[in-house]
Amino acid sequence: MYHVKVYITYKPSILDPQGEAVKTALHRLDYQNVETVTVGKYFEIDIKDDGRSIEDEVEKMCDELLANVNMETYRYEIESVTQTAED
Amino acid sequence: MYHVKVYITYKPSILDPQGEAVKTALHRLDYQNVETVTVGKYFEIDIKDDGRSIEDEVEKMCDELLANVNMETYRYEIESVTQTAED
Amino acid sequence: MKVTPEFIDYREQQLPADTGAVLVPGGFSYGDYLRSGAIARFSPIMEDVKHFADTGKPVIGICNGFQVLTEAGLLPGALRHNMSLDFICKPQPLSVVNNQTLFTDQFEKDQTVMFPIAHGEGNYYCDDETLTELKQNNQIVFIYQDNPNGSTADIAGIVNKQGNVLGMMPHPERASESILGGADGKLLFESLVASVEMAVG
Amino acid sequence: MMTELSPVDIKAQKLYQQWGLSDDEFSQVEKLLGRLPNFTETGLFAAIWSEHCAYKNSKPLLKQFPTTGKRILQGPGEGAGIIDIDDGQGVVFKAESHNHPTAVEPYQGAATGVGGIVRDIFSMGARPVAMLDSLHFGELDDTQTKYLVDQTIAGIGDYGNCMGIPTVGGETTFDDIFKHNTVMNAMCVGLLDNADQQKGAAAGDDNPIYYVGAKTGRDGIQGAIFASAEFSDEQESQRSAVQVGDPFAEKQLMEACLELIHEHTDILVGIQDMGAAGLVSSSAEMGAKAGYGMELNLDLVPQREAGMIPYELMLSESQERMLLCIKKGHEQEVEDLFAKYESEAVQIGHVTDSTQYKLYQHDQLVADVPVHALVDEAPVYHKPSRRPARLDQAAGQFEPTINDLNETLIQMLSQPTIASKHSIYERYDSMVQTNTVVAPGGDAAVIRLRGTDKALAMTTDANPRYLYLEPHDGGQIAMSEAARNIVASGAIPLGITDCLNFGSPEDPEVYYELEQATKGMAEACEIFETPVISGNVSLYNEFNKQPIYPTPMVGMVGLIKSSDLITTIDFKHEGDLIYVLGQ
Ligand SMILES: Nc1ncnc2c1ncn2[C@@H]1O[C@H](COP(=O)(O)OP(=O)(O)O)[C@@H](O)[C@H]1O
Repeated sequence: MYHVKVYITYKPSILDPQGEAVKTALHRLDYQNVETVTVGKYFEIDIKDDGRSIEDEVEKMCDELLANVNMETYRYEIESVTQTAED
Repeated sequence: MYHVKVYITYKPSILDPQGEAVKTALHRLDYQNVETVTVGKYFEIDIKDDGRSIEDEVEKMCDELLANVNMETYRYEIESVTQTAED
Repeated sequence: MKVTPEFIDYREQQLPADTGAVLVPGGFSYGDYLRSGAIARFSPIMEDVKHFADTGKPVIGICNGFQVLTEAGLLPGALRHNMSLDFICKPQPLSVVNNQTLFTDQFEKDQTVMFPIAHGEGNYYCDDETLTELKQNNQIVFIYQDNPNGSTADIAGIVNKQGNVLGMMPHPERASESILGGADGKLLFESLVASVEMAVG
Repeated sequence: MMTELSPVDIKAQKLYQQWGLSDDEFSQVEKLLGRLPNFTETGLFAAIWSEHCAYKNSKPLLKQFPTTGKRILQGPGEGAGIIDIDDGQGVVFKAESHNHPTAVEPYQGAATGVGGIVRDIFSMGARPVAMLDSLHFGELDDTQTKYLVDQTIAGIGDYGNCMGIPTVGGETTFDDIFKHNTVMNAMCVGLLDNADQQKGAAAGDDNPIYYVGAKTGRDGIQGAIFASAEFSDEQESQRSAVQVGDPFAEKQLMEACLELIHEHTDILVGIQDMGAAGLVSSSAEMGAKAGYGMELNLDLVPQREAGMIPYELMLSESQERMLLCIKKGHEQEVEDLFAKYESEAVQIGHVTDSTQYKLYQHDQLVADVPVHALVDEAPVYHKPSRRPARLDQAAGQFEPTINDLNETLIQMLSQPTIASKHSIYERYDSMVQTNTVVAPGGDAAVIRLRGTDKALAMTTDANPRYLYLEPHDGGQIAMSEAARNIVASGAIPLGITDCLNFGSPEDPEVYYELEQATKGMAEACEIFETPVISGNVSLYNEFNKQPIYPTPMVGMVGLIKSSDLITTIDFKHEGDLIYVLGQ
């Protein structure tokens, strides 16, 4: 079993209106020392080991569905976890 | 300067329709080995050191703004980075 | 107009043999979860829609349909959250910058039309290279006169390079009857129908 | 995780009080059963006998409302009321409050409020054609209020937009009194072919009971009880799991239910939304209404979480679920139909010839109560009422000083309550379905009825400040404002729905307000010939014992017989004359 974390953010060149909005809100709440905020999506995915290369699979999932590579970039972390009795 | 990463996910008992929709879509794309998907939010925040406790500040930001504690939980990582020349 | 559209379920594998044009309508496919159109582009019918487009036949995507077509790679670019982050629904003045397409040949060049918008993710994005290409090939069809959502170069609607696939965020179908406040949009459907009829002969 | 106390301990420790049952009510349950109720049974009674489900404090007052008329096809008592609009068509509408959930989690609270009222409409066999809202917030100078407003609007918009139902109107006011008690009312209007009219009844021995839609989790457990309690500072932490809406699941559920109703008329016996108090109130009401008993096997209930006890399963307010009773022998047909819409349909029990309501889990009988005791024996209270002293103080007539008319006008127009609400209604899709002839921004909204030359006008109105100053006249004013909006759009008023948002009825002054406001409204209903066909009561809107202003929302619908009668507010030509009508 793999426990995968995927992070998706806008490409650096693209203005991120959500990040800007959060930054403004933080400033208004008196966190003046906040310099930049980027907002992204975060996925936790549990994947059963089926013999295929997990890196390839996660890469493809991100490319095909989770991210829109026209405007977003992604990175991921894969952790192999020992299966518990029920699995 | 601190580089902070905040991860926000639904509390375990809260319905996550996006996660379900993504899981179903992944199954349809033939990633049958995907067991669970949760979708959350991810923030990268750069914060200038102003002498206050950074942990306290981040904790409060999460509580007050970034997470909705009625239904979400958060965790964060704080990394201290040396300031570059421009700062 | 005396055209009766046929509804095709997204789970169908094939369009009917006599299909003259495909319209991917607005709506909230899969609840717009993840990103608008991201999941719908994998609907079984989309394979055949791509083939249909590849043969040069007309495909039009409105609102969510535009989002689906970009996600599916039938049109360049992507649609981000509106700059305000809010959903916006209101009539919007547009300019018809290209009236040489099979969807717009009954409009005047630079004609002002009022089409309502109704979207949360209608902020068109493409990189500079793509934008240059869009301009060079005259692919930009509609632009906002008063950019409501932050779209790159005020883009409201574009066609693909071949000119047979149109995607647009505003809703011409909501401006096609005077009782609903305007009939500018009717010209778009009349252009399309005339083009299809011409092609069929 | 909840632990189930024994019947003896429930009584000894008065657990029932935490769930909103009084000592007297608990004794009454004991008497009705002839024994002590167990944990699950106590929970069932507490939920169904809550104000939210049983109207135990408001019922006597609701009796004042006229509910009949020659066009009325269905008055209060079903998911929604129905009014005949000729040509075999009916208009179906109802309003619902979601104040407490919205105050706690504005986005989801408002969204699920919309989801709930939409289910009420399509459960009658009608297709929803429009949504309206009625919103009352604190003053906009407060950051928390701004957040509440923003999220409430987003929640309402997203849910309706995603379902493809236009949100065509509403009202919004701001006053400090609502700071901790947002009022969020949603109204849905549907269109029905009268032949398709449905009821929420489960009849016919051995007919299967179907659970359709989303899975059950521990969402909003005790929601109905929660809606019948006041807020205070101390209670902040004592809140049940937030219900999250899934509008896409609701869209699938709606399309499946409408296809079942429209194309399989012969097999559907009854249908009801699982709203407040979830599975228990829907199933018990369906049985009681038809005079039948019911047996449910809780192991079959689709569950999102592990280890749920019967109490949780029965009281969960997970969204996007409905209960059906169908004719035996048609199980496969129903399951196939829901599968087509990627929605789930599971048989969880059947109707019985007895009068008992029985629940099983893990082969154990976990509840066994007479269905009528549960549904029809809830106590009804006539609370003491006292006229608030403020009403008799010779309130010094307020005399505005006006130095510069222009300036005063601008000041007035910049009051958030008076100012244009375009920043709100432009966040709603008011045009989807392409029937909106008069969009928000005018008096009433107008929706045309395709295939006919008719149109419907609709509006929501309440003016809490007037009601605070004079509850009786204020109630009439709310009705009159609604009627004026309808008439000014070219329509003849047909009838109303209402949401009665008040403080705690235990407070005699609040009870007086409720009594007077409903009296005023009822009188106005007679005068306008607009019967009440549905409605909802939300009491206990208090924060630290401070009740909100009396806020009865009137949702009125009118019929426009031909589209050339539609009138709009904008001035049409230069030189046209302007008249003021009335006194
Ligand atoms: N919360 C809301 N949702 C949708 N429309 C709204 C809302 N609040 C106000 N409106 C619309 O804005 C217009 C003006 O509303 P309001 O200020 O209440 O007007 P009036 O004083 O004429 O009743 C109406 O068309 C109404 O439907």
